[in-house]
Amino acid sequence: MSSLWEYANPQKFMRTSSVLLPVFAVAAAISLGVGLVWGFFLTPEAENFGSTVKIIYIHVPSAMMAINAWVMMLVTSLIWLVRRHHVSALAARAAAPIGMTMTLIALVTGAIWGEPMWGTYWVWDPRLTSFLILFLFYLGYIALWEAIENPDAAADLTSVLCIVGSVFAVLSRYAVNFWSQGLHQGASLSLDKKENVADVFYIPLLLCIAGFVCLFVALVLLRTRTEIRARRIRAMIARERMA
Amino acid sequence: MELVVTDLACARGGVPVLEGVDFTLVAGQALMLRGPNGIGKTTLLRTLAGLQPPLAGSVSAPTESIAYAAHADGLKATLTVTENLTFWARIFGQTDIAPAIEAFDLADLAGRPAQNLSAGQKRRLGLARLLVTGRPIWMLDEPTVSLDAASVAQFGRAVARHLDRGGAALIATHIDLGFEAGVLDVSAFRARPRRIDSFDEAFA
Amino acid sequence: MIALLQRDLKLAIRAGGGFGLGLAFFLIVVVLVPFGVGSDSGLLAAIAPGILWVGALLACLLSLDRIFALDHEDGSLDLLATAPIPLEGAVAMKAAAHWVTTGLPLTLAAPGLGLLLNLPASGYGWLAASLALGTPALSMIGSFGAALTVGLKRGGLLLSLLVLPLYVPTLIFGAEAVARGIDGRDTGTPLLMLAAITLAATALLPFAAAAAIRINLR
Amino acid sequence: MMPDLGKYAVAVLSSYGITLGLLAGLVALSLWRGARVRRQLDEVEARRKPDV
Repeated sequence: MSSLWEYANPQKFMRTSSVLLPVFAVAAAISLGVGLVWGFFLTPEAENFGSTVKIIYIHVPSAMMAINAWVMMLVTSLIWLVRRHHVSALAARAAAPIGMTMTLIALVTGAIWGEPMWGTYWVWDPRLTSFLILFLFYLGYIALWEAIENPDAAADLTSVLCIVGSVFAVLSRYAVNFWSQGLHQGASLSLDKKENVADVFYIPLLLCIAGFVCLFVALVLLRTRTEIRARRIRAMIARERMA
Repeated sequence: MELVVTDLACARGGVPVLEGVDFTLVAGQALMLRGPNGIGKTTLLRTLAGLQPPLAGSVSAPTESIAYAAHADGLKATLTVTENLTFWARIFGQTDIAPAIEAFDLADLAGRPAQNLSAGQKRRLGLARLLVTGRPIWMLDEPTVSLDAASVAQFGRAVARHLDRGGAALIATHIDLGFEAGVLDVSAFRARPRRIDSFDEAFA
Repeated sequence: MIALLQRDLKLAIRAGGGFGLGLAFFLIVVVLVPFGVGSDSGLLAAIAPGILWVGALLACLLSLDRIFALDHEDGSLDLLATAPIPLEGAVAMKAAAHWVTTGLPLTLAAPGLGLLLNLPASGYGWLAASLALGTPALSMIGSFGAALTVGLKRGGLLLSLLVLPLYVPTLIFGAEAVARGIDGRDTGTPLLMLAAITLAATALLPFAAAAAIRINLR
Repeated sequence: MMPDLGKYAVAVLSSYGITLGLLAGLVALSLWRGARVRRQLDEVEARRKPDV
């Protein structure tokens, strides 16, 4: 029997991840290092952005990972609810703080970029607003994990929250779009200029995206391993008390 | 009407506490659950009542035959005795609360809000609540907490009457309730701590 | 299930807190805003729809943790979970009772409080309509949050943290409907969206909430 | 070597600074908690050994 589900076995996961973790960590370090140095030192300024264009090397990848992390949590939550694989639930728990940090980075860099572009740190631009809401979702999700004593109940409840939250997050995105139109059509300096980004910026950007992905994977593996160990400690202490 | 429990294992907070629980409860029979604090009597009752899934084993009972009552009575302080009973009767699809009022000698208190009842009277009302569910198997968790001797005796007579009518009861208590009942010592089913050799067993 | 609705309403009336507290809180929020932003009636009129909606939302939030917590404490929830009526139905009924005791009075009181904030005359109808359409969703979403946190000792703050992001779409469409109504623009979309959120929440969230309660009772 | 960032120097540098700071913090925190949990697990495993 060789299927993907074998990796949901904690022991197998520990073995596999101990090999994969250094691979992804090194890959993340290399691609992030090269991408950021290339982007920061070796790319020209863009015509209408000036040197602020250098912010896209962190802003775009972090924004992508902020959303991808939530999507990953949604998938792993569903796997936990349907197939009861503990690794899946713990991976969702491990990913949440990473996603929250990515959201925070995207928000902060967006605001810093907004200051020279829009003349103010914060505009209630649909994208920025959506990310702020996403940040709140991450906060609530993590707080719920922390608040519940029984780990299986916590996994169940946070999974339900993640699913319901996903629906509402998508809904919020549309609501925010709808709401913000009326306020300022002028927020047209959308950050989504990838199509217009010239090739000189594109390759380091791709490198940085790859770097963020590898960093995310490495951190999820590391944190999931920690969570699995923590569960084992919990179980063993419980048995000690029984004996 | 029979409750058959076979090789049941149950967990509290993800940790197995009882395993290999086997017993049968038939109509007219009462069973006292005994065992030290924390052994898992409450966990066992909640598992049998269907409030939490068993780790292993099976519970077979006629559908919707079990009424579970924890330490709390499920009474609303501002509702009167009649209102409390009528509510639970309607939730459980019953219409007549007169037998319950009569069986627990509540007629004089019928119009009184639950908050003005004494502890013993409340307990009687809580028990009457079980009667209006119309369910034969009662599962009671420490039902005599805060009752004086007279109230305990009254409570015992009430359970005895329920047994006479073909009901059954599973009661976690250390007090002698004054009627004939079997004893089930839960400590015999205490889950043995197993060595955790592989990582996977941390997730049992 | 009607019995459950009747009981919860009766309890709210007897206890007093149910109706009065939310309304009083709503009134206080609305009264405090002018102290904070100044008494300029033009400014107040401009922010009135938003303030009224935010106030209604916060007032709604205030009583959420009592939806299931009281029944959990006195053991009623255990009995409800083993009752012949489906727990999903019980959740929907409790949310309905919450709406009748908070959302409905807020909807009725909002136009009166609109006066205090100088809400333009054309806005009153839209305010009432948007609140009537949107507050059921607030109660339903809130009962989901209450179900998630029912077993927790200090669930109140966590409940707010979980529920507030879920309230965002309702708030946006609700306040937008009123603002558009005042400007004489088309209010069809936001009102339809409000109705859609309420319908979808009522249809789906009871299942999620009942699942959460079962997990919490384990 | 340092590129001329012009009038946006503060914006660009602070963006990079904050990002690297946050990422470093996240990595450090993950590693620190990982090491701590690992140590605790070793302790618990060692405690169990005698009664094998």
